[in-house]
Amino acid sequence: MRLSMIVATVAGVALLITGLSMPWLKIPLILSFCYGMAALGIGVLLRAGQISFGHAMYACISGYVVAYLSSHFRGLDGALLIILGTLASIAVGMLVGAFVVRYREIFFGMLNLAISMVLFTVLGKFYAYTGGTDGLRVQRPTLFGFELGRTEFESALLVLAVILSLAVIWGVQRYFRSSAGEALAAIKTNETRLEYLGVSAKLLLWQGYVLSAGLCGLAGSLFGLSQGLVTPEMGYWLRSGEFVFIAILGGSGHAVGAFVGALLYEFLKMYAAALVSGAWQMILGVTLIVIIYFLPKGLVGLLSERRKALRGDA
Amino acid sequence: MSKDILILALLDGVSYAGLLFLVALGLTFIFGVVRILNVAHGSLYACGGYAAATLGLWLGGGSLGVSLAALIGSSIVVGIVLGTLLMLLLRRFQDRDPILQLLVTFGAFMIFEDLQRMIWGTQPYFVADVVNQMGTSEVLGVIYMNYQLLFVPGAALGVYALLQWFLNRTLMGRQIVAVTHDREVATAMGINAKRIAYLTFVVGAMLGALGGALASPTTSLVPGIGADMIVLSFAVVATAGLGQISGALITALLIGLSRSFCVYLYPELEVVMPYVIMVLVLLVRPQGLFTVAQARRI
Amino acid sequence: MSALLKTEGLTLAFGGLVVANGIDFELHEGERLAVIGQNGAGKTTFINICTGLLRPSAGRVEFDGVDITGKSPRHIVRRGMARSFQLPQLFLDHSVRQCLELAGMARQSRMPWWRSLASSADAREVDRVLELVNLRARQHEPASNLPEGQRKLLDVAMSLMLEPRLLIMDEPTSGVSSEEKHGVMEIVMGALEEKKVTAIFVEHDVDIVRRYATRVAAWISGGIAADGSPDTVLADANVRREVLGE
Amino acid sequence: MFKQTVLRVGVLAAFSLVALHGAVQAAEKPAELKVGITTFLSGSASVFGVPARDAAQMYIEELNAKGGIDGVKIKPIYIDEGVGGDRLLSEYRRVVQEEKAELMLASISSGNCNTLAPVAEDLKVVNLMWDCGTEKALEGHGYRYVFRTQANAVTEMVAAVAYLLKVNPDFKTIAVVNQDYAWGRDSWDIFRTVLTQLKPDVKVVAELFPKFGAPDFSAEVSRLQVLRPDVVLSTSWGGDLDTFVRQASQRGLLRTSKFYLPLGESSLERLGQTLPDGVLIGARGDHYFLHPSYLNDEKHKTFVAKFKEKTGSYPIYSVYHMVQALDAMVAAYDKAIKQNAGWPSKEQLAEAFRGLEFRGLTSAVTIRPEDGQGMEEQLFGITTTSSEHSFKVLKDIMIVPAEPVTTPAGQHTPDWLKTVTPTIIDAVKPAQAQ
Repeated sequence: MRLSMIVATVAGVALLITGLSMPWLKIPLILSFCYGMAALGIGVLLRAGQISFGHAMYACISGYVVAYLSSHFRGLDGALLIILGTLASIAVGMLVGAFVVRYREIFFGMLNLAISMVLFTVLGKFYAYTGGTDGLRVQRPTLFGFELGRTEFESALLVLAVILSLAVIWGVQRYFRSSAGEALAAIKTNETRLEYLGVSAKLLLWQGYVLSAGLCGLAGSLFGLSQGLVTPEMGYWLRSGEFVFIAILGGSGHAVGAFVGALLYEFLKMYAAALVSGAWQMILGVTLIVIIYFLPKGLVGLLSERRKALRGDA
Repeated sequence: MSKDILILALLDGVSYAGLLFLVALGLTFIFGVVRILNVAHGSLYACGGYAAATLGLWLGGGSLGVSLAALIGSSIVVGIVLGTLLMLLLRRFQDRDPILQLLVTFGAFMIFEDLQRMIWGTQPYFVADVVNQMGTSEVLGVIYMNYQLLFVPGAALGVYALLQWFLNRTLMGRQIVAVTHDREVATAMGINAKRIAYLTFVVGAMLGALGGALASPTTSLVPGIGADMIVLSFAVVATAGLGQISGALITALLIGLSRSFCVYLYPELEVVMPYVIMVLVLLVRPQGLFTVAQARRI
Repeated sequence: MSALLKTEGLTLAFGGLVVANGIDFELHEGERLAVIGQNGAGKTTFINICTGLLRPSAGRVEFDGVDITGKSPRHIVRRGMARSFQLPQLFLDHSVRQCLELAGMARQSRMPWWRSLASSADAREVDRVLELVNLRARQHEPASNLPEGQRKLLDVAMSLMLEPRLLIMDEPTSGVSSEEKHGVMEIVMGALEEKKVTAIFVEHDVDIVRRYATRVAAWISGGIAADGSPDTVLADANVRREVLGE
Repeated sequence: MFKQTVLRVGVLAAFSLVALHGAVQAAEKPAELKVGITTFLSGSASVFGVPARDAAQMYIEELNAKGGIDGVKIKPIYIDEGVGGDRLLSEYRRVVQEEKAELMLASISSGNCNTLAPVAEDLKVVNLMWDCGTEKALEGHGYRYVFRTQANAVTEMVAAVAYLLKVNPDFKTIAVVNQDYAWGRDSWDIFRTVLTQLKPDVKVVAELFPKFGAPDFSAEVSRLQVLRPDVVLSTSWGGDLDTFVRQASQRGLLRTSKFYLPLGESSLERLGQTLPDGVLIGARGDHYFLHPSYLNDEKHKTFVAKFKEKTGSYPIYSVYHMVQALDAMVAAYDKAIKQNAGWPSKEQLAEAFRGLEFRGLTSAVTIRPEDGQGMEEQLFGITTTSSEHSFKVLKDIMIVPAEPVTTPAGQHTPDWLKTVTPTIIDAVKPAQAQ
């Protein structure tokens, strides 16, 4: 795992440099990191054998919080906004989590979907407060006290995104290997046994759920800042589907997977849209099916297979 | 006035519920038998609609019988073609994690979305012959299309009755029921699960397509109608309890009515209604309204 | 001395079928109770009620003098009543060692977020239990690699990690080939002996019952038909006819 | 004292130098002129986006055949707005910064205009808002590089009120059924504000905002039939408008209430005979393939014929808007090239758009020098059955000039709307047939 962390860091820095040298790449890169974090959130749940088609909701919530604060309290610093946005998502996650952890598999996914759809429609409906489907503008805040122009601001965000992503990968990976994390994974294989060990599967899942909400929230607030706009689309079920898509693409075996998946996804989509505009969805769909068919464990699954093989030889 | 509104809202709700039920039915049916939540069901709805409209245009009006035949025929064809495709696709993923199976259908959905646009373009499609041929009738000074008021709900009930008959009275149907209850035992009893699965997909797909076909005379077919329909029918299915056919009927009514009442009383809430209902129901009855929970054997 | 486990008038029926018919029962510290009976006699149901998986429609269960009727398995386990299963309930994606480590953490009812499982679990305890059930050699393999016999052992071992006062085993040797059976029982009983654990085990094999049980209870259609020393119960005509099918 | 004068002179000198410098340095002619065009190629708004794309292709082919702009060929790069706001932004950046597009046409969606305008400003690339409506995208921003080559929502809606009161002055009740998104809400806000001001006795009996892309309006239609408003307004478009109008007409609502569809022009051909005669229709601009004043105008006539031949249908307003934007582009380049005796830098190009007067397929449009807002006439008409078309056409076509119905430069729309007076009704004049 040490090795993978080093690799991730190197990759992150490399991306950072390319991003800073090619301005047009900044946004797609920032987006990929956002999607990576969100997908990692889904990945946490996947480890517990659960799937959510509503987690875009948490990205949406923090995004709106950031947008609202940025325009109503101009003084607030970007860093603070990110934290507050994430906290908001975590808070909602704690609340919603308390309900949904009673459900499993498709019902778990369905309930999340339904709740997110409620949020989505409400955001679209209460035009006066939420700006309706046009959403809210995010006023560009100071970042760590600096007034920044768009380009500098985006560079700064990119740096921030890379750092946060690495931190998140490291932290979440630790969690996966910790007692709580391993026990979470045990929910997937045998919840009954957990109960018969005197462990509350609900509590474990709740922790995982809050973590995943937090990750999506972090992604959402970064996303909002980089876009300068938040819309209900951020919380539509198709967006949640994308998160799941990416999580599966990358695989939930290792925290880094989500980010690999996100990068692949973002650029696949970008070039699919640029080259064969009008068929990008199809290309993505085919990719998804092919990946599931050949790499059910996702791209990191591939890596771990390799490692096993090597160990076998040695 | 209020009494009138009650009646009118009821009528509106019923006509909408009919459509909703037909779409949800296919979804819940497929899930009940093969335990796959088919996201591509939305595409079936869309394709059914487009196919019906195209056929209608091609026939260019004609008698009521012809137009009805067009609606039903097209949905049967779409059902067989797409149902087979889906089944062939999912067969490759038979023994995989249900989550992965669900995602495969999600991928299929994305593919169908673009296929639709390639085949039928982006201009709204619409053929209204049937509706005009069926005429209108007046209730409390409000004019209704017989098509929406009588035919669609009627068709929904008809299909429901037909399906019930098929499941309870025919050998094939009984086998399907057996599989839904316990696939191990059923297969042990020598039921050909493969054949059942195939049949299920085709029937389910037909129902989805029929929903689209019946919607096509009153609604415009545009890119992306599938995406909204699928979440809505998810709501119905999950609220009713996955695999619950009669449950879906009642839930569709519930949602249809709540929606139409909202339009009269508090329009802003109209769209949120189905999901609010779903959340509330699932909070009270985790398995959905009409499912009986069964314990896991250890 | 007071009973470790005590039930009064336990009653439960699924539809028409009565699976627990007013069962009164007591178990004392240090006993090795073998439960025998035909399939469907209500043995597993009895266990499920005692361990909190099923709620009786009437009657009460007491463990160590405390009423635990209708409490969740989790609470009951925490009180010191563990169970193993007819179909081994393992964490198949985890390694053999991890399964025990998780059980160990559960025992301490701590699930830290940060320290790795391996470093926070009590390694010596895990090693000891691995020794007891001699799974040491395979400790790093995924639990899914184990053959049925060893799965049974791991299942029991996980319960042992909980250091229970009472261990209820549902057919510990079913699905184990008859030559392995005695091996498995040797190991399990050795472990119980060493840890001073009172035990109930459901068993079909009369030799095993004779060899390891200090007491036998025969179940017939949801009730206890005979209860006492192995010799007396196994000699009981009714039991011979109804249970042993002779 | 003396010091100050020196200082002042110095500063002046410096400024003039800078100015001069700015004036003389012209960019050199590129091998080809890359133009980024955002339009909906997927999603429900592709009803507008795809025809507009076709129009752009047609236009650019012809232009290049004629040697392009000052010998420079145009290379269009189409961007799908349907991929969603975030990806659109990335793609926009890519086209400007990687592909080095000199000019951007964006976009159809008001939301996207709001997002992209500040970006264009930061990237210092000239951006033509070629179809989006919201006045908020320009008003009060004082952009240097962003212009709109057609009218905005204010012009369109105020004109719409003026027309309604002109042709149908005495009605008591009105109901609205709009799509539930920014355009649907904003357009109604403007309309209601002005209407209640010019005609305080009007009663708004229902405000319905069914979900975007709703498949069924039966409940809405029933409700309207109960209320029986004199006028039913809907600024919806595309599939939503078609569905609503069809269900309404099938249920005879169009017989009991007067329908008013300010964006109806874009649906006329699709709706065929569904619409009865006598429905009030708007065109979002003065675009209509049977515009009396340009019926026999060579440019317009040939274009309509070509477009019909290429796509099989008649041009709708988004098509006109696209052509209009491209014509503006050509006009601006010509102007800039004349002024600077050479290929213009981006700054010079931007300058050229200020106060630019140009003509698309219909009446000439001026871009206001102060805020870069296009001043475009508005066309309205009444549906009638036609002998040579299988669908309804417009008769009694009226034109509303832009000036009296548009927020004056520098003013705040909400404030200005309160000052609108009935005089605007007199500004509505029948279109002159030529």
